[in-house]
Amino acid sequence: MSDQSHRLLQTVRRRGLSLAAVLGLALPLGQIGMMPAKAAPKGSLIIGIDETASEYWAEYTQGAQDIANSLNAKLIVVTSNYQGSQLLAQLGAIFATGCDQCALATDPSSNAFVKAVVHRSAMAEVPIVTIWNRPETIHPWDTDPKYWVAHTSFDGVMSGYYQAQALCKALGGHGQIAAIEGVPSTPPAYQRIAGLKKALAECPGVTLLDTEVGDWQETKAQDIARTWIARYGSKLNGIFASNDAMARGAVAALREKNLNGKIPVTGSDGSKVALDMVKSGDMLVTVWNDPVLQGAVSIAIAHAAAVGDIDPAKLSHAQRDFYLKQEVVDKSNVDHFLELKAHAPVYTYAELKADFWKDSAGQIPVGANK
Amino acid sequence: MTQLLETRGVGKTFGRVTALEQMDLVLSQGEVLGLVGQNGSGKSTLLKIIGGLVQPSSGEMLLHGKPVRLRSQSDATMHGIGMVHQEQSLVPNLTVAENIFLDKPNAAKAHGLYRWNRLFDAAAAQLRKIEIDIDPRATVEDLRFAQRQQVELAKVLAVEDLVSHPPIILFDEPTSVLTPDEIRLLFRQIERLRQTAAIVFVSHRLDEILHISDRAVVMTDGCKVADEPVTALDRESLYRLMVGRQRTIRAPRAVETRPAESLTPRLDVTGLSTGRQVRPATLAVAPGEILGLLGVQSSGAEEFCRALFGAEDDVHGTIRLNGKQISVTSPAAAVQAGIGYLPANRHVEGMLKGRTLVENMALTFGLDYGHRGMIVNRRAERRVASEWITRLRVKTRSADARIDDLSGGNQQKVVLGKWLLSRRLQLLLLDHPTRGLDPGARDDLFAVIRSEAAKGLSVIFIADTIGEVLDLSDRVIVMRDGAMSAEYNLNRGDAPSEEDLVRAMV
Amino acid sequence: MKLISATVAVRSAREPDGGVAQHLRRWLQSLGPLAVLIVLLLVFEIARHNFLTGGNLAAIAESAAVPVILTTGLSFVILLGAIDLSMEGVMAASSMTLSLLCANDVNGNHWGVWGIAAAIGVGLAFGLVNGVLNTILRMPSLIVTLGTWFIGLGIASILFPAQVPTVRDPWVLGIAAYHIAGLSLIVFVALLLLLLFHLLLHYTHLGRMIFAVGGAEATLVMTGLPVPLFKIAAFVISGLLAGIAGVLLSARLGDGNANIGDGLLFPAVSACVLGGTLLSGGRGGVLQSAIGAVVLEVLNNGLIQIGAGPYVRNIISGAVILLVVAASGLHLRRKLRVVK
Amino acid sequence: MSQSQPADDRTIQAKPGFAERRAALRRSVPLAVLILLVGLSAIIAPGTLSPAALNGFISDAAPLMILVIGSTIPILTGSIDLSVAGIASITGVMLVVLAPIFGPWTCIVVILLAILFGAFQGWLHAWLQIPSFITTLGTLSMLSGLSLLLSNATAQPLPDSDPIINLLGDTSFDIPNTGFAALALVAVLAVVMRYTRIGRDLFALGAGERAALMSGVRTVRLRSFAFAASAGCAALAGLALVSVTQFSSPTLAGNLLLLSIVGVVLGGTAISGGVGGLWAGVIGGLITAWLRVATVLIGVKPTGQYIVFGIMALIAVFLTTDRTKIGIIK
Repeated sequence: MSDQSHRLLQTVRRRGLSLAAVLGLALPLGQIGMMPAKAAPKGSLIIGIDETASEYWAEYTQGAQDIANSLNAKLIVVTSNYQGSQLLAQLGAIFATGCDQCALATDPSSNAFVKAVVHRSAMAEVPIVTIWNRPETIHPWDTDPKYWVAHTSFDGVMSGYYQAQALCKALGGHGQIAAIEGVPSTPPAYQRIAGLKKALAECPGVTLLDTEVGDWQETKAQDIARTWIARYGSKLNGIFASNDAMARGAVAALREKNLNGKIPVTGSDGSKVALDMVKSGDMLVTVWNDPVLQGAVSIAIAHAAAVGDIDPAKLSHAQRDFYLKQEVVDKSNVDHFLELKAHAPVYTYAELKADFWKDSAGQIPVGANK
Repeated sequence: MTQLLETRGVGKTFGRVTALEQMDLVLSQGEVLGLVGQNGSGKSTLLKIIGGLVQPSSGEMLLHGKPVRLRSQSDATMHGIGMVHQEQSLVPNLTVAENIFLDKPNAAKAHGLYRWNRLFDAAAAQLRKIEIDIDPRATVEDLRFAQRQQVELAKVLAVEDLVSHPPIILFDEPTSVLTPDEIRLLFRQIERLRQTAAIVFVSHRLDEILHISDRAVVMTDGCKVADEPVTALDRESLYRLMVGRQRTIRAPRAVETRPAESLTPRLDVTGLSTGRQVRPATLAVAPGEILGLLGVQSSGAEEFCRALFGAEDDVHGTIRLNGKQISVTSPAAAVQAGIGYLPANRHVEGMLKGRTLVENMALTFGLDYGHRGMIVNRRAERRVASEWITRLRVKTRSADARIDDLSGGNQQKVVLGKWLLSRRLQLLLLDHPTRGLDPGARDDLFAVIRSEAAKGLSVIFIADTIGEVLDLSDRVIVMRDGAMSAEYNLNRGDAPSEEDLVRAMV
Repeated sequence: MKLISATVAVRSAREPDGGVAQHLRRWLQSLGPLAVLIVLLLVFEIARHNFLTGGNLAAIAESAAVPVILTTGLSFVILLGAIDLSMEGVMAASSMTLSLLCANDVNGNHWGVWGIAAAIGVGLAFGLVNGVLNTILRMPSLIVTLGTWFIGLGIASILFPAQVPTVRDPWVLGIAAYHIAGLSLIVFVALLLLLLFHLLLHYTHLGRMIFAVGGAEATLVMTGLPVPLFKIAAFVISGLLAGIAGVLLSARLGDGNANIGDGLLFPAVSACVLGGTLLSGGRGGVLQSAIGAVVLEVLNNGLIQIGAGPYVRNIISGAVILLVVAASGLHLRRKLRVVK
Repeated sequence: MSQSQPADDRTIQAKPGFAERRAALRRSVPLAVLILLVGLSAIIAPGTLSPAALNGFISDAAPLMILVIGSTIPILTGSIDLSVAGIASITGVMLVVLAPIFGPWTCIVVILLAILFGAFQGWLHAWLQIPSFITTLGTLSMLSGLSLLLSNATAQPLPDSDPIINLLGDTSFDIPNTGFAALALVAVLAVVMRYTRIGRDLFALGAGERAALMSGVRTVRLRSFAFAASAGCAALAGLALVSVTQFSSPTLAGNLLLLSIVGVVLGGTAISGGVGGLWAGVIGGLITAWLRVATVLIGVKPTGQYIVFGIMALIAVFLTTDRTKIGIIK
């Protein structure tokens, strides 16, 4: 390269540096501005979520925020992006600065990290409530029982069972359906499939054509559904999707062939879009898991343990390892839930404190997380 | 004769280094200017400045009496200045046509849209002009080297049509990689251009300079030390002007010192053939013998050497080193057996770019100076490397300089040093060792090779010129089409004339 | 004559024979991937008899459309000898932009076509940033695009409103809904883009220069051609097409999704290499890459058809990629060949 | 082709040690960046440097650091190994699967298996001359499929009796043993790289493969070694990871692949090969691990973390890449 253009590059690069630096500093500062950086103040509430760009986690955060507001405590949100190692590292960073009377409610992102996360929290003497993920073999009362206050989840088996039953009814007792499964290593995924099988056992007319893994993802579910439609054609009478996102994907695939509404699709979670589709008839049913409630309850219990409102040692197993209630949403009751979506109740610590387990659906049965 | 180009006090400094000082040069239509000088004498810098590749840091350039600033090569092209590069400057994965017009505008490329057929026609015209028969549609990497060289030439000569005034053509050591026929073609083109253009011709081959140019300019250390018509010069005077010292005449060889037959040959090859060279070759080399190989490009001399070094695919035949049969499946195996190879393309196959001299030299045999040949001993390596750096007269600041910072000649010396610092080297293959070296550096190289041979190292040597072969070898073998066509034992005094050799080659 | 010293020139390690034979070989090599495709189709047809039905082929076409667009863009960068990893992030960002600017159920925007333009513009901007960082600031493309990948995801998650934004815009939804001959518009858009950029690559100065950069960048620089511009252009094309892909996918889903591009990058890279667009640059083209993409889709579809589980599918497709690449490169094996 | 000016003899005497001093300066940049980062976050969030905090950081950073050190080795030769995270994940799975058979020796067996696999992969890449990018991409896909199959896609508890895992999970002098493991690894590799032929040949390969080949470097063997080493490190990283989680999972190492590449480059190792080294790997690993938590330390709100990480990484790379030795940037 000629030395002139070389020198030119040099200068341009020097400019580039300053440019990059400005860019690089400006943006983060903008971000920091929104949330003053301090060591976590006394009584902070910490929640760990899997991703920010998700309706479910946004509502979960909302629930926790309600409690934080009612206590006017600070809410610290940690995002794992489904990476347990990342969650650990970030929690470590927060606990590093010391955290008095802090409380943690988190999804450990996968069964594998539950023990590590609980342990890390216990080391920092921060009470922790876990959601969704818990290996069958460990429980709050047998692992760091002083700090692992509770584990709470939604009953995947029931969810799958409800969906399948609805399909069975819709198909008038016989037909062939296919199921899209979530990330296989997560309990809800195999629980919901288990529920499906349980229901089909009671509904011999309906048979399971095929099962594919959609990793909870809309796009993957869409490709799978499209392939099925091509492969089974009229033999496919219904689609069981393990969550609403994948149900959306399935419906989108059906829409391409104008089959939406004609082939019933079920999902779970009770997301806004799913509710709309239930209303419009594109979806048969979804199962309402209230993330706002889940967020509020889980962080509230953790906080209660932190400030001594409850003593983990005195809690029963049913109180430390329980399902939250969930409901089936179909055309008949969808409006009620759309209303709930639009104006979610604002939870306060005070009212939850009256009975943290008001919305419990009972203890998680042994073997549920196998 | 009208004056085309003039440089007034043109100088160039890289950082704190002056590569060219106060160069005044006049170039007129219809003349061929021979430009000579040692590596690093600044002649290539001068050429680059005229060719637009480098911008002078002082002085000015006048084209037809009007000052010009050439910002890039294509800029120079637009002014009718073309440059034939030592290494080809073609884009391998483009077509011939695209390459010819790479740096030039053409109606067929107007508005950034290609009209392929018109482009091909235009290219065909250019190729026809210099009597070359190559399909302009062909992809360059599919062409034979010779063809590519011709495309390169066509590309440069196409500047003729670009300007109304006579063009200026620069040749930067064009012959160093050409066969006699190709050189003849090149010279024919130069003769043709002579009428209309001004030509600068750079070469290390003094007789070429004397043959083709009207005027010779000699440079040393960035300055012009002579500018005379060639009629006033001869090889010796030119050499003296360049190197600044008398030519070291080859020490008269003691005839019949080592009758090769008397002892087991160092190397004994029978029926060696490669994927490309079907005709098997057979020869033997005695310990301490320097065997010169001569042949035109297709003769298979390089294939033979590279096959010996395990660098050729599907090789057949038997190779015996000191009577013991070896199989050189890879260069590593060859090195293990004690065979070294000085590649012709030192930039790609010889040197580790960005590494220091020591790192380069210690790469292959450094461990021989370590503990039990297993554990690296950097101090020892450094010592040995430094010894060789002085022995080879490598001009460098320190043994820790990056090899890229050295001039071609010194780089070559370092690469040679990599092999010579071995204690167990049996056979050294030199593939065009003097390519791009100035006579001074070449003599240093030859001196060291001779002394090593005297210590018993066997050498096979593919020469750039017949002169070199006669200069260095004990025995000369001429190859044609992969087979030996003639053999002369210089020690026995049967010195062939250049005609004999050339006849045996083609 | 006497004065001309006889010389022996060393030539590139392997001398091509030149002329027709060479052209023929090149042509045959380019057919390799196509052969693989055909073999796969036949294998699956034999394994499952209703594989080559119109319905299933249509399904393959639908799911191949977006990967083809992505590989087309990626090819331009790979032809440089560089790499662009940012597409997943770009798609996330453009999908969010689209769904928030077009008529949707979370805010009052209804930019319509301009929303589409904006989303595509986002992709273009990413390409520009990648190109500038790579050429002007001289940072390796691999790491630059890795960084912008994260940034793209970040922008998506910042834009994400409390709930999944459902697209209501008829224009956008129309792209996926409107069918011609049983194929959605998306397929035809993909074909159009493929053709367009094939022409760009082969009939314009820019295209040929991008191709040339992969062959001999230094030579072009020496010649004084604006190489940085060519490179930036290649990155911009890649970003642009990633943006378009984001738009099409959201149109198909009918909503904005930050994970819309998940798991599309590595298949795209594999597709390019499968098709014969070598990572070393200067080889192949958009058509070859497209074939590679189709091969992967056929493989995926076929494996689902014969009921191979998702885990087995990973293993098989990985093996197939290795096999095909190895087989297609076998005739190039040389002792001195350098492959990194 | 280097873009530096063809200098001549007098160039050499003219600039004494200039190039060396600049190179030395450049090499120290990554360390400076690391110190800067740590310093900044210490100011913003005091207490980050408390012993407890640092210990937590070490046990979080160790796996990543080991992974980075491993991936550095193939990259030195100009190749790249995308399968490291996949290997780290499958390590845990294998641990559970093989424990019944090999008992206390399982860890050793698993690491050996990984090394074998790496060697095979390197050989595949070098001997069949398949680009490493695509080779390891293929094996990555196969590995993830395999680990899902073997684990039936569920997280399983480790055999709690495994001595090596327990050792790794433990602390000595209140410092996590994984940290020591990383140091030991660096020490061993450093000795190999400095005092055996391997190290020298690795760099030679990166600096100019054809030249190295023509100087008798056994490239295929060397590549096999490079990939074996990176696979071995990946396995060790996997062990370090499970020693913390006490559970295996087919997706344990997840996105550590991207982080490890970032880490390698942040340390100042050139993707094009030949420039960098183990030390660079260590620094790069630490910087990356720090960047991962920095977003939390300085209190970036969750939605902004991706962007901030991306931009910080880009700036760090911009500062740490040594362009002087790289001719053409791809």
